[in-house]
Amino acid sequence: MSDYDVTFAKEARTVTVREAGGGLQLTVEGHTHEVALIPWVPPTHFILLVDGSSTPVVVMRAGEELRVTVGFDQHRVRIARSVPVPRRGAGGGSRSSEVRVEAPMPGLIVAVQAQSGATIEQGAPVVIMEAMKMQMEIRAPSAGRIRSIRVQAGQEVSKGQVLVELAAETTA
Amino acid sequence: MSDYDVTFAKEARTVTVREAGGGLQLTVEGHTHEVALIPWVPPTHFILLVDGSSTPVVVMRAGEELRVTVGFDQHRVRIARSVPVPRRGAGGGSRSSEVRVEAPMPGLIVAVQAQSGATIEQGAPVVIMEAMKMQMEIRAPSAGRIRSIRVQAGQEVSKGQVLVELAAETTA
Amino acid sequence: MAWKVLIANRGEIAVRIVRACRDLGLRAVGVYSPIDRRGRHVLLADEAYALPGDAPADSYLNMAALLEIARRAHVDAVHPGYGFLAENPSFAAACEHARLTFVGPPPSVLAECGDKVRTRERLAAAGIPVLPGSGPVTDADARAAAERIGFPLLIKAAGGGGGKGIHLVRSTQELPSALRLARGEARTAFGDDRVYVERWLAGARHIEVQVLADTRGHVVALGERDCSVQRRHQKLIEESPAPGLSSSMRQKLLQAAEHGARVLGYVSAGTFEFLVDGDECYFLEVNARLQVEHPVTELVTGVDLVGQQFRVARGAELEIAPPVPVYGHAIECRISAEDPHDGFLPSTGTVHALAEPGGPGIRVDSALAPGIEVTRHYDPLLAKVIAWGTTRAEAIARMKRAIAETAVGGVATTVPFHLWALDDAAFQSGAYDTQFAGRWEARRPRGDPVRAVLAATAFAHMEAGRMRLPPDRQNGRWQKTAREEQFREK
Amino acid sequence: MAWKVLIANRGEIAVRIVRACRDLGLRAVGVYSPIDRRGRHVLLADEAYALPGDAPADSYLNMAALLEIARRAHVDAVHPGYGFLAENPSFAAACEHARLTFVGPPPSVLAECGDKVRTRERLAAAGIPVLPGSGPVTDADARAAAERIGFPLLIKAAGGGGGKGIHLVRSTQELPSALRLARGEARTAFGDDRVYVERWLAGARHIEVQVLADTRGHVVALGERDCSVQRRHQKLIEESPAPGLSSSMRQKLLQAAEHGARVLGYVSAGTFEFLVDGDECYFLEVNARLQVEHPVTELVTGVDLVGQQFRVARGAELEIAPPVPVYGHAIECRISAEDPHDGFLPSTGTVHALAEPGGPGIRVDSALAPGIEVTRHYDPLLAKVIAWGTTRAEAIARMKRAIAETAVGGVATTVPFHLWALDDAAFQSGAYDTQFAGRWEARRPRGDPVRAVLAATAFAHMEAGRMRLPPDRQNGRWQKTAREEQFREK
Repeated sequence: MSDYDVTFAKEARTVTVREAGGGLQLTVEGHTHEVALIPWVPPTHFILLVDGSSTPVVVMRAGEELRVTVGFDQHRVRIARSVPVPRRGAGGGSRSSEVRVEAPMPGLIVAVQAQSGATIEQGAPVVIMEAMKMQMEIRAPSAGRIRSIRVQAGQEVSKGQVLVELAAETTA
Repeated sequence: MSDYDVTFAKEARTVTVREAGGGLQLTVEGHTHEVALIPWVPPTHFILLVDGSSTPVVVMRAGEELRVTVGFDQHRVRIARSVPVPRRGAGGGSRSSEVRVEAPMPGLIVAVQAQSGATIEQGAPVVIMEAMKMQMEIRAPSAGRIRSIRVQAGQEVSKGQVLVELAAETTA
Repeated sequence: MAWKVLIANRGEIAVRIVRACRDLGLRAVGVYSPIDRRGRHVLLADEAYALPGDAPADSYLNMAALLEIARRAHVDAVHPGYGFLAENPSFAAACEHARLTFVGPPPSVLAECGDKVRTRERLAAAGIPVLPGSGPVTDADARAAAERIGFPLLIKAAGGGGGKGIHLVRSTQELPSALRLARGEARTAFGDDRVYVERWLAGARHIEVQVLADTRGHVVALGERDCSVQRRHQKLIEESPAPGLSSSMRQKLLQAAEHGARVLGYVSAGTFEFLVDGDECYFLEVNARLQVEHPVTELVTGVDLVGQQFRVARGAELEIAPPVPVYGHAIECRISAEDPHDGFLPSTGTVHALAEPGGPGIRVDSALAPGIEVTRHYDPLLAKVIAWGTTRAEAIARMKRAIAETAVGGVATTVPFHLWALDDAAFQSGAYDTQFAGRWEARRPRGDPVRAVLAATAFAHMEAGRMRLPPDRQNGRWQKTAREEQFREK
Repeated sequence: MAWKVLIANRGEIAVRIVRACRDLGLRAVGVYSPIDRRGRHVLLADEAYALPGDAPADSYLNMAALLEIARRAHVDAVHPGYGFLAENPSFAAACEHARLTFVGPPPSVLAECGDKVRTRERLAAAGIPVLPGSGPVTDADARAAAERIGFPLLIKAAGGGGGKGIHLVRSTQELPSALRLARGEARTAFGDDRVYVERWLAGARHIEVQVLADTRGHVVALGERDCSVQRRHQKLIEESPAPGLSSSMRQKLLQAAEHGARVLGYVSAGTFEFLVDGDECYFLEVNARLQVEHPVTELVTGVDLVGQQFRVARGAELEIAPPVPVYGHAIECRISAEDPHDGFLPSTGTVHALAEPGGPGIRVDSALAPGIEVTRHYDPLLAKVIAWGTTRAEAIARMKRAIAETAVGGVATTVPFHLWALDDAAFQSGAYDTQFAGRWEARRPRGDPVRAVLAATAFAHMEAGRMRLPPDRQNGRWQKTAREEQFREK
């Protein structure tokens, strides 16, 4: 028997898992379900059986989060084994005035438009990226001074990679 | 560089293999070909590239034989590394008067019709097998005396498994 | 609440019926034997329940277990597919008794069509020509019946179709073992070992007519199918329209089928089988079920036959009326786990990987998925490839292309037979009959044997090189190396 | 000797053209960049040759390398597919110069259609309504052109289509970055950074007409397609016939397209694009190539468009004449490597495994195979699912079923968007326009969140249990455990 802390839609619940026969018994909010997660198309697609009823689901890990797609809905779920973990707001207000501008997709850096040390406005383009024949301007999320530029034109970056560090003008 | 003795359609040839770049150079009967065998649908289906030209092939191992299907033709090929192996006729006339009746397919033994010690005619049914809703009588390949019955009704057998041993009436 | 349908079958036909349920907004309930638990029909169904054993008698012929699942899952209807219990009047009656709608003909019609001799007599009385045959016979009666009817003749299972339990008999001596095998197969396939005897015409064409009938007296014939490409009475290729059939013969067959369906009070989808021998045609029997080859009719008529079965089962009127127009030409090739290079004997094993065709004009009805087991317990049919073209030549060209794209990794299939047949001049001309498939044995090789030598040598060389890798499951070895290849060479 | 065709493309369209070659008895020669070497188009081609690099400029835009391969392989003709060099008059001219038949319009027609302003003027002069727009503009001229034409407007690439290099501009301030991005994309996609400006009508429908024309002056329109479901000017869903289009508007569009094709001296397959706004329609441009969405036209007309392209290229007459009858309804959903839950941004990675749909009414045109890499270099389109039904409702029902059966293991795709769109009341009613896809962001959740919690917990629990297994490649882990699951549980 194992307990998991499951945080979903900003609410934490405890889910108890028991292994029974070929499947799992999951108890959440007082209800117990017979559950099986059958690999369908690895590594991401499963058939979820809940009390005999079947639903295709997609589960992908994105850092500490699981992204679970059921039908066309995607749910972001944080999950940890019984020992409570400190809650971190999902992308919520860091107190630091340092802002990291990350690549929203994997791709190629076409051009870097920001200059180190320069002061820029919120929304100013800092980098142009390209992937799959689509180009995209990555813009400054807030006004501030460019602390460092971490990429150069012609470089490949992965999704989430830090492109530019910005000392934001704190308005707080 | 490796040499292989390749026996095909009762004729033995030597094929020389050289590894070159990403592919292979095969020399047979004085002609050298650039060859690659690209896995297509494992474990049996490949794309054979010969001098840039592409053909789907199916290669299956059946005992010491490779069964190579190109288009609708199947070729049975025996192959061994340079050290010559003693030739064995493909199913050809054993001199022994002992005949082993083998299962021609995997399946279930439905009934055994031969009796140990009995003398039977050529073509007499010895066993009835079933697979995929098809039943089949396995018949004696020659007249003789049943030496031993190696299966019983209700038993599963694999392809090639010995069902009955027969002391054949040698007509030679 | 959506109607809930128990699909009392497995394999590609269970997948087909799940798809029909989805298209109509019905809820699909699957069943599975232990070995089928990862089957495509199980993964696609809305709910799925286990059956106790693998043998047909324990699983898809297990009426008690099926009815118990129907009760537990609160289903409204049962679709039997083809084979197994599809033509079993007791099962249909048991469904009715349990207040479940049986998606097929009513028990009385199943009983009537199951009594082949009675059906033949009724249709003969209605003016439709028939071949001489017997009713269900004991082994003792079979000889007299055979001598009255004449050789060659067929022993056929009374309890179902699909080529199971059919054996050709050319002389009195062959009779006992044919009876024995036919009864054995019929028992396994349909749980019913009754057989009967029927005259056989070598060199005739096997042509059948698809009919649909509703409970309100509407009957419609949806064109014919030529199913003459058979091996061991198992159909391998079917097409519609039948090539080279005169329009007068076509009309005669369609009218005979519509007339016959009315005479029998037929309801749901069914097939009237005929032998066509020159200018003569003979009614053989009614297949009182959806058939394997129904997609060729769907492709040329645009009608969803399973959808219409559900309509009829709910008491609604058919949405179509005769004459049904036919567009273009459709051909089906059955991909079965039988090795054409080894006497078409069953091939079993694990399907490691697969390639299925696609593109213009191609429909695939398949139960294949990586990892499934092909076992001796069930029919060897794995998938059907169906090609449509504006002309027969276009349909054949597309089918050739599609079959060349079809690969089942780890199990021998009928693919090489289809490559040969589609390329054969007699097939291409349309002038073929039920003897056609026998010519496979006498085929001449086409390929270049040097390629086989090169492929074998490259294979042996690669295999020798791989031996240095950590040992793996015998069957999994190539799968593993294939994947490593992909990663390594990037 | 069979004609030999170089297919100067990749992905699903290269597979489509290989299939056309097979169907017509032509020999297909593929090309591949290093990362595409295990691509489905490579495995299916009769011959395949390597291109020097992955970037489009080094591979599928690399004229010198392509012409050199054509020479070495002794090909007779070149089919460019769509995108890349398909609409590049210099490439078509270079093929002609090398005595290769270019399967597409002649260079003069490509040049004409590439000059969007000239085309628009010629068609306006022929009585066809057009939207205001500019010719190719420098950055300096663009502002004046924009102010003359009015906002909102589109910046569009002059050198090709397919939604590449199109940016919506609502005000003067947005102009500079839109110009920059559009030129950058156009350079990568077509090797040509010319752009022009065109008025944009929000809330209109994007309707296009497929035409075929031969070298003997025959022109035929093959019905229309509604392509209004777009996101970032990339089409996501296309269908034919266009729902809710009055028959008078349909006639008007078909006639305008046939008339326009005659005016331009058009040859081969091409598409005339229109915006339809209430009772008004405006010609936009000619797409002088085979289009991604050509299968919907093939399914409702039965015509093999690629086959007809080859016929025309060989100088033969079209086999069809207007009016072309249309049977039933067809819809296409594009399965692209874009994550609808992440702003439709590109998703890259390895396709570990996949499930493709099948069954009644479903055609799949796919470049997917286990082990292929989805990279940033090329278009995100992986596969197309095309559904046919006798009615639009039947086609939608079948498409919903097929999309639910579609899974690409390891890469995020547009599948969830399609599940939403096909279930949306506005889509189902047919009353949708180019704004439709924007409503995805505002959708309301449908599913049961408890299932997500249960799935996540079961996943985490299984993952924790698996950690005891020997470590494997990060990406391969689930693939491995999935396979072990299958073996273990038998």
